[in-house]
Amino acid sequence: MPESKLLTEHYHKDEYRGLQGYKANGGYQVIEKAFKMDPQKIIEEVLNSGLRGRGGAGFPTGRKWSFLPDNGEPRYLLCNADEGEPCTFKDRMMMERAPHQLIEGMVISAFAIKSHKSYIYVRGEYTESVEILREAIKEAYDAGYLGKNILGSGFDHDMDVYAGAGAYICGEETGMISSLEGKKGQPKLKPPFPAVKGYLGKPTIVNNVETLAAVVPIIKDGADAYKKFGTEKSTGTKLFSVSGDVQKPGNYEVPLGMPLRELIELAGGMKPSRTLKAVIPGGTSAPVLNKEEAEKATMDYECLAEMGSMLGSGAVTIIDDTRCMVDMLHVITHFYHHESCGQCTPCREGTGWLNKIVNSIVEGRGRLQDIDTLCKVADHMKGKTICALSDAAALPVLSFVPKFRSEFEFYIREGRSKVKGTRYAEMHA
Amino acid sequence: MSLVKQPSSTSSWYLPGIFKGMLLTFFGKMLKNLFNKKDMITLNYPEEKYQYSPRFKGNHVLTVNKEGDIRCTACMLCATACPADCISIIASEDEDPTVEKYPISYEIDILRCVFCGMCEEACPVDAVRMGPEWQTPGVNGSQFVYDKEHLAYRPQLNGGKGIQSLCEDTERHNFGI
Amino acid sequence: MFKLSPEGVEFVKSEVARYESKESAIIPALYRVQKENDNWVPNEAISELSQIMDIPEARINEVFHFYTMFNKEPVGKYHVQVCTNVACAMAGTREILKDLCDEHGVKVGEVTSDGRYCFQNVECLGSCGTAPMLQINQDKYNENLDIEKTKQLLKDLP
Amino acid sequence: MPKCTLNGKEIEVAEGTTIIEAYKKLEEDIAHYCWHPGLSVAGVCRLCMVKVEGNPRLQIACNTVVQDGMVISNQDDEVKEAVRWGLDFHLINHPLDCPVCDQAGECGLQDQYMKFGKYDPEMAERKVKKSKVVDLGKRVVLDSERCILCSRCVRFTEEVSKTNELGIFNRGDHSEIGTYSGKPLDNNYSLNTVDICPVGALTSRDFRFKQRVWFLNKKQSVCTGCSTGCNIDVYFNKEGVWRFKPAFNAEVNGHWMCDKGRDYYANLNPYETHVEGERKDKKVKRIPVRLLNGMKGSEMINSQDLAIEVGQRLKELGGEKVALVITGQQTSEELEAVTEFFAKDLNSKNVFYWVNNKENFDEFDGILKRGDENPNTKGALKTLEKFGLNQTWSQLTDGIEKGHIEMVLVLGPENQQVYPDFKTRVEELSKAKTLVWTTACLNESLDKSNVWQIPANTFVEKEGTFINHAGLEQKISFITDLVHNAFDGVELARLMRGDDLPEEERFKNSPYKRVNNEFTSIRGDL
Repeated sequence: MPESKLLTEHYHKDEYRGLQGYKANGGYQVIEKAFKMDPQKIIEEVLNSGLRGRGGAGFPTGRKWSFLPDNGEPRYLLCNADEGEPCTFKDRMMMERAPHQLIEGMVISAFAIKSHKSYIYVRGEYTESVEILREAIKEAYDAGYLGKNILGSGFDHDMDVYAGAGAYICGEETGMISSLEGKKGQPKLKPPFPAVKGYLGKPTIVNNVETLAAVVPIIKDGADAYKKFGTEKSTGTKLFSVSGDVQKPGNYEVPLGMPLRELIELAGGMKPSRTLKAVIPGGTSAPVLNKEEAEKATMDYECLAEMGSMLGSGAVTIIDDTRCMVDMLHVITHFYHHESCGQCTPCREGTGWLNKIVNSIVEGRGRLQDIDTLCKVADHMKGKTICALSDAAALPVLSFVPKFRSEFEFYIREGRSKVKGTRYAEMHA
Repeated sequence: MSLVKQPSSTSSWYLPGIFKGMLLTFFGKMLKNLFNKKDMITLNYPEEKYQYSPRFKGNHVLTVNKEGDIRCTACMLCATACPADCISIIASEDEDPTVEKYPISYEIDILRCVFCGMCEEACPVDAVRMGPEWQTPGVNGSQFVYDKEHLAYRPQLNGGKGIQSLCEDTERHNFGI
Repeated sequence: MFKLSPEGVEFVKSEVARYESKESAIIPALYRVQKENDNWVPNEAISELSQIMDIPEARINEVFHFYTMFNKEPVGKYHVQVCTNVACAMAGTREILKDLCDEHGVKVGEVTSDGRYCFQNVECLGSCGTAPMLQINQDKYNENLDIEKTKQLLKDLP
Repeated sequence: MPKCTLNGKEIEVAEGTTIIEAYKKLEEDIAHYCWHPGLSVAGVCRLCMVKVEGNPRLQIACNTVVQDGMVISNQDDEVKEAVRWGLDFHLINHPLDCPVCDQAGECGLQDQYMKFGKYDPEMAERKVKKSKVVDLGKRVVLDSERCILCSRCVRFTEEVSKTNELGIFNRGDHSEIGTYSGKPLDNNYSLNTVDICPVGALTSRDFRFKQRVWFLNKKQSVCTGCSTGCNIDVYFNKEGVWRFKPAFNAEVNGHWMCDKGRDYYANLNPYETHVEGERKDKKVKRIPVRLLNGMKGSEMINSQDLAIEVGQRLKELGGEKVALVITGQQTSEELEAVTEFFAKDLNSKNVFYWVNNKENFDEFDGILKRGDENPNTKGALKTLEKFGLNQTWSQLTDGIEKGHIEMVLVLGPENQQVYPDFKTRVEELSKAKTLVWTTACLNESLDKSNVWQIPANTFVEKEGTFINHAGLEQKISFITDLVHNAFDGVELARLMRGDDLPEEERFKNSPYKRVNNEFTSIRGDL
């Protein structure tokens, strides 16, 4: 199966970044079509298309939009561009290659949900993306695609870019709202959900960059045309960030439901004389797939859920046979320990505990019962906290340890890695 | 378990028993001790004193830490456990945040003490022990209230240097517990 | 003693007016302080911001300590942030980081004696397809590196 | 009114009630740390887990509103397991310093671990080290290691005191409660953060290490610091009173009280304890604070005899030559009894009302503290009204000046600190031939040859009624006796009238029967 470039068709062109180039390649035409439609019709169209959130949770976008209460309060549209999930780099490409596509998608979405103010929350490290987006928004204001009475439709919309400052948790929608409100980026208690009480207590819709951009082709050709891509339940195309041990890592836009094997082929296949060992299919918080599972997996929401994993943000990390899984888990637990916001106890203490246990194992101080303790701790972190970070930290442990238990046991008994044959120094301080 | 014998009809005759006892005293013990002084089991107290085992529950000792300071953290668990209410402690703040709390006054009223050893059991840091000393002489009432100085640094305890506690905080801190 | 420049104060005030809640301006304000003070935020800047923005110090301090991109201590002229998350670690950034530290005789997070570099491991920067990568200060990413290229890159810095 | 079933018991609650509130109403056990009835919901400790039938995920009781027909349980094995582990997560980085910790005995971690704990810790790694013994302000000491980050104190400074000094800095398991360096926690409500801290992270600088809490008893009373009349728990033992804590009363003070009110406890104890000397040579010194017996000038005299003598002298002089001064610091019963003695028995109109700082009376800080620092101003006014007395202060001073008034009895204020004019009034009144002053605490200005001092009971040693600023009558009860020879106004009136005052009756409620020749640690020669 080849790539299906619904969103990324013109990404290779440099001029696509600017307003002129974007318009020359068919940009800002859908917006005119959308303004002639009834906002409710747009929501229905998005609902029909089966578009699901591309940020990680995979919640149907149209459903989310329909939760907004009709109480006359101002509504906010927030674009979640805090791409923090390790191994994900699709949003950065989208913002840097086609900022106007995002703006167009956002204006259409805002029109649909009758929001007059939107923010793009970009993670702080993406300084280049922030600059490009600011430039693009300025162009869009000048060309009348933003501001008062857009294209004479009577619809007003303002857009701003807000740069975060380095916190994975701000990728969680309520965490992002807290951060945008100028507080620590700690997730908020749900209920109330953001669609009811979000940014500054007002109804708020938070969508991922890719989701908002995907609204453009859906409105352009209609839901049915979009549904032709992908499987019955996972419709459309998705950008996969393929990284790790493949020959050509990068972003690939393919229809959902593509076999993982083919995706690896698309990314140039495995490196010479190496074989596949495991795949993390949806960012580090998705449970790892071993070789057998990876060969059977297709990249859609249902198949991966059936295998006990998830599509997540679409960050596919390919791990080959030269990698030590203990070391991989060490990196992952360190990450979650570093990023836990510290609000809920199970996550705050649990992520630290997990990291310390794995650290002990890596440094050769492990005990065999630590393997069970790891699983027990992770098990009791799951589903006990406000947001999903605790689950995200627990799931890798709960998949790495049982699936590669022999490697862990070998490391503890011998004090060295089964694959590498050595003990890791404390280089990952 | 030993059974107490009920008085029988023969035991109500006292005289044979008395004579039996006399025989044991004169011939069994007195003559033996007269000619064999070594095995004599009585002592010439106070010239001779019996050495009890170190586990004897005698007079209290406050242990010291490596620096020679009193180990007690003034948690007052001994005072709480004491059934005779004979321990009184006044706690104070220590400048060292790892120590935090120590007793400025630790007094045991030895005349009230029933030597039950509950204080020793209650102590979480091996700060108070009961030692093999058992004499509690004194010439007036105030000498029976042992203060911190006496409990930790009396000459009998390592020549006034005090007895080392088995439970050191520094070790606990080093292990990160 | 750090003091925000008059333009900086103006900037902070304009940011306060820009967003619906004045607290939203804390992050941009801290970025501004960081920019004006050699890439780190001194503690006394918090009370200055508190006065300008009329927000309690503790609220600003909470935000300041929560986010990793605000440096709490001096980080040298070039704050070299090496990603050591999964993809980059697989591509060998941990070895690169160790090499850099050894070469300059510092530990991770320490500033070199000449005040030029500070090497820091950071979590995923979102450039995994082009690993190994690093970011210097808040500039553009440097991607597809190896040890030689990294050393050359540092040498080429002004 | 939704109905729900909690652990098999049916209960009907008001609309919008959360599950945890329903549990509290039923007085069922439920583990929790971050939830506090007086603060907003944080939902971070994750301990109040309950199973709601029909919901696959465990819910937190503090953020789930009861809906009609809900079947809720926290006796489920799944819930118990979650709570056990939740507690373990709280404890893995908590230090093992209960012996040193001042909270031991009233600690949430200790209490809840006994009830819900796991009892087989599996943590074998190093604990996170944080700062210990940090002074957050004048009154509050922080130990970050003990902190479980429930955020109650932070929410308190945000929502109740609105001073925003505290914050949680850093993230993950390095999070620490703290203040910004230039802004310490110094508001007048700071000690409430110590009360609501479920662990020993925040402790009171004043109470720290003075007593272990299990040596203390508590009884409820009313704070006399101002006319708000906050309900308080008085913590006391044989040696005296050690602290006040607020007691919940929705009508008066809610869950809180001010620091100034708490400070007052020290004035009640007969002796003040001082620690003197450097580190190792610290010694404890006790200085008397209260008046322990009657004083006739500089001559010590049994207080009962003195009171009887005063009564006789007053009767001898008769109505016009005597005067009574009252304040808003006594209970209504005392004021009434003594005033009645003057108005009826002596037939005197000379009853005067001593007002301290009238200009501040209407001040209010918006939370609890009021400018009128007497607990019973309304009661005093009511008493005067009852006997139809309305003399002005100048009539008293004139009377003394001109020699009409020869003897003055002053029911002295219990809390002398809130009477800035104390010294001048003593000067003024001691121009009379004899000045009788009932006082609880010692005061230098009373050491005059014509001043007779009668020791008075403080509010913990008497029963009575205070009427607060809003006219609410609050009863106080006898708590403990601290000064044996002191009486309250009712007893004084009886003695002055010449009635008996049997010992047994005076101390019938005393928790500590005083026995002669009691062994104490300071026994001296046998």
